[in-house]
Amino acid sequence: MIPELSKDAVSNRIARNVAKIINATTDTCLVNLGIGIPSLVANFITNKNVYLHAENGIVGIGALATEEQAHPMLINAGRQPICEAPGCFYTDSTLSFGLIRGGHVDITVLGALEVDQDGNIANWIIPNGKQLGVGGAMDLVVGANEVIVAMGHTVKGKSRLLKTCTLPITGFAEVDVLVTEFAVFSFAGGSPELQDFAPDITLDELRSITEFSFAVSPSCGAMMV
Amino acid sequence: MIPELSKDAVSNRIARNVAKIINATTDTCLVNLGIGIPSLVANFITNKNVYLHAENGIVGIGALATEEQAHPMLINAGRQPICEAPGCFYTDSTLSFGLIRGGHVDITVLGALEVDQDGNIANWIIPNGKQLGVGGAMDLVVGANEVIVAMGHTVKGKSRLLKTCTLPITGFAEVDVLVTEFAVFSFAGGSPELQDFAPDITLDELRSITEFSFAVSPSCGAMMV
Amino acid sequence: MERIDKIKSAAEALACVVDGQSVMVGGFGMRGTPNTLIDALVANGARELTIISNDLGSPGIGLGKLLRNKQVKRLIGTYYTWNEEVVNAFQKGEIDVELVPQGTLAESIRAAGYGIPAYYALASAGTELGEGKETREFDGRTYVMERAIHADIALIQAYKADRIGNLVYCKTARNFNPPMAMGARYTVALVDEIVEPGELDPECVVTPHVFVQAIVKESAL
Amino acid sequence: MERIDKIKSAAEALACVVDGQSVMVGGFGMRGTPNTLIDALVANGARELTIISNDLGSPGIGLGKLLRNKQVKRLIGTYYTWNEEVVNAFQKGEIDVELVPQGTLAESIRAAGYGIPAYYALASAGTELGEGKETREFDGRTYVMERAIHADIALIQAYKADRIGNLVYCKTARNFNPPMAMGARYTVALVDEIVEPGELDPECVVTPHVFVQAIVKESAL
Repeated sequence: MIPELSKDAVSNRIARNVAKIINATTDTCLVNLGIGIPSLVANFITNKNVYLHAENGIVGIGALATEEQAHPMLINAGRQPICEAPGCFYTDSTLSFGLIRGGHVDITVLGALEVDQDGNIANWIIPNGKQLGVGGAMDLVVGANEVIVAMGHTVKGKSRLLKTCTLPITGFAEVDVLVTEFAVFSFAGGSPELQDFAPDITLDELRSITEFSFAVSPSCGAMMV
Repeated sequence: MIPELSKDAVSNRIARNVAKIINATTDTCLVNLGIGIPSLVANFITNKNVYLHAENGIVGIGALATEEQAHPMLINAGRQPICEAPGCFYTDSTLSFGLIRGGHVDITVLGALEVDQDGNIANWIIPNGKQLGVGGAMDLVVGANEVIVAMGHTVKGKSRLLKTCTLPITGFAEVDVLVTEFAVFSFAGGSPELQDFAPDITLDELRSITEFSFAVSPSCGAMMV
Repeated sequence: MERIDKIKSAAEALACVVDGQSVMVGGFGMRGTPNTLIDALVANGARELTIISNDLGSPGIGLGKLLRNKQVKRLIGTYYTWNEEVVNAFQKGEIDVELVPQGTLAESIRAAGYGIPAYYALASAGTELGEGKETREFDGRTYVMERAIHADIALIQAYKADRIGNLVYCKTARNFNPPMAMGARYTVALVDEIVEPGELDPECVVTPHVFVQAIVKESAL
Repeated sequence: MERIDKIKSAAEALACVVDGQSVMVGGFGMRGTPNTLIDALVANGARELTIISNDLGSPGIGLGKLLRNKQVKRLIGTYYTWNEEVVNAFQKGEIDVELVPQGTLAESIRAAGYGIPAYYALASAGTELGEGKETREFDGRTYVMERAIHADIALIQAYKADRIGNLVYCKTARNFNPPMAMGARYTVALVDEIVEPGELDPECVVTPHVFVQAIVKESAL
């Protein structure tokens, strides 16, 4: 049976598995963390060559700030108070996006509404819905060298992993890795390949909540839970 | 008889008359000073709302530095040591030219090789000569709101104030004011009009060393000497 | 001639704003938003404004006040999800909203300040936001041509000014404030502190005085 | 994993430079020129180089050494009058020289770092330097399209670095160094002093560590 996870459990599980990918990089690595689940990733980074970027103008984010640590003028792109890491620097929106547009951001971690089998991502608008904002998403998907999508597998029981996105597209064939609370997919070959999945779900159950078809990597293993 | 002035006397006379124009401005005024005679203008600025810009990356130039005042890393665009004025700031070449290109420089003072009756200026190359460099001249003539040319009236007895420039053009119809050691011309009407001339030369003598024809302003007066 | 005094009250600094103008307003997620200047703009009452900003604050807070006071005709910005009143007004057709990718917004404002009429960007090419924009290939990828975004007025927030208008910022309150200072004809900076020229480190000035026409000191401080 | 060490000797930092590469070199009028790195490039001996710089120093001094050592194939820059050997070599056809307006040079290098493939500028339109460039009208004025200028390597000079590569500069030695750090794939910074991360004011970092791949400490100091 597919486990019912709390919102926090979903978020933390996704964040930890994204962090695992980032912690495994071996060169200096500039990583942008988007709004929502992606911002939690900051709490799980242990690799000293990873520097965290928020597009509102900081490179060198530490952990999310506690109430005592919070500085009124220091937030991430999701408006959460954050801490400084040593060697951090501040910049304006122009250079912050120059880092993105110029290809200097190695990895971006983004939330999404939908991802489809061609690696298309939709995350900027729900027509006639309550979301009206592109933010930095379109800049990030085309500018960052690697796009990791971090999102809940389903919404109201419906898969967000689709054959074809139904919402307006943010970027075409830009998704490199997709991490949900139940699975990690790579799009390196142009279509989804399962890399890891959660130990509390079976492969058949995973297929039942995933609209797109996917291959299974020969080295497919278990996600961190 | 046309007086023979020393090189220093020519330079200082031109610089003082350019400074007179700049000192008469009534709003805040950002002024770029080019290489050569223009850089001397810094020594004659008394207007507190005038800020001097050098394109190598400073706004807020004080006077030219004495040997004791000179800092090894502080020069103007002509490689001369300069002093800081209070409230100065340093910037890189990008913003320095953003100030120029963006129309934020109110006045630029440039040396030239030739100026013609249409307000064209040539100052970046002598084909097969010893000058090979455009520097910031082309950016300045199109970007600055007002172009003041500061140059010696003649070279080897020949007028530099021509009917038509013979050298490659730096900018077309961009000259607003031309200051030599003998005369100040305005190009506000599209062609040269004498505003002031030196008390040690007659109008006929001035015409004899000036190739282009010029009108004489009804309020024409005496240059500072 | 005496030095021109740029220090003004918020009301004085905004007295020149009239109906139909375009106003850039700094800030991102309520940090670096010049709230005191927004209050003065509400008091000024100018209508039919085009507001260029990252977001529109929250309902009735920050720039959200301008919407409630019916002063807004058009928004150019990146992210309005934080203010559901914007979403509602847009869906009812009460205001125009032009969404721009955030990096494009910053770069287009900077282009205005730097005298660049147009440049090419990848973001939005092929998407709904890129519809109607001229495209061009460079090195095998399709870019959209983006035009500079100018404004009549910029309202920005900074940490410290010197008396002639050099500015420094505080942490992530910097965001859109420096490019906006450059992109408008007339820039008003709200600051926490004013010092004498020479007291800011000339190596650390972020916004040069050239771009600042009026300085307003935060009165509550 | 331990932090990657960017601090190297000049020879180590330049070991990767090979014949035919493009090298941006900071400096203006001998201030901010990374002379120790130029010496290492002379020792490296790579030939057929394209050198992108404001000027070429003076005869036999600064970048002038590379010309004397026959390592230069092509120059892209703004002002060579200070080095008559460049003028002579150009007139004899020994080297190619592409003169670019100074502001265009800075902006095109910055464009490379910012991922902008092309933009429009007024400077040089209608002149000999603008010949062959595509033109376009905006708001009644004719602009030329300028392409980004990329390089394989940038050699820059700064005042202080922290150990991860954040840089600050000294006065007018800043000039082209910050845009060049952004415009090249591999940037080597020569600095007078190296401090620990956190010792530079995060509000005052001019070149972020992201753009710096190797740090060389000035040995004479």
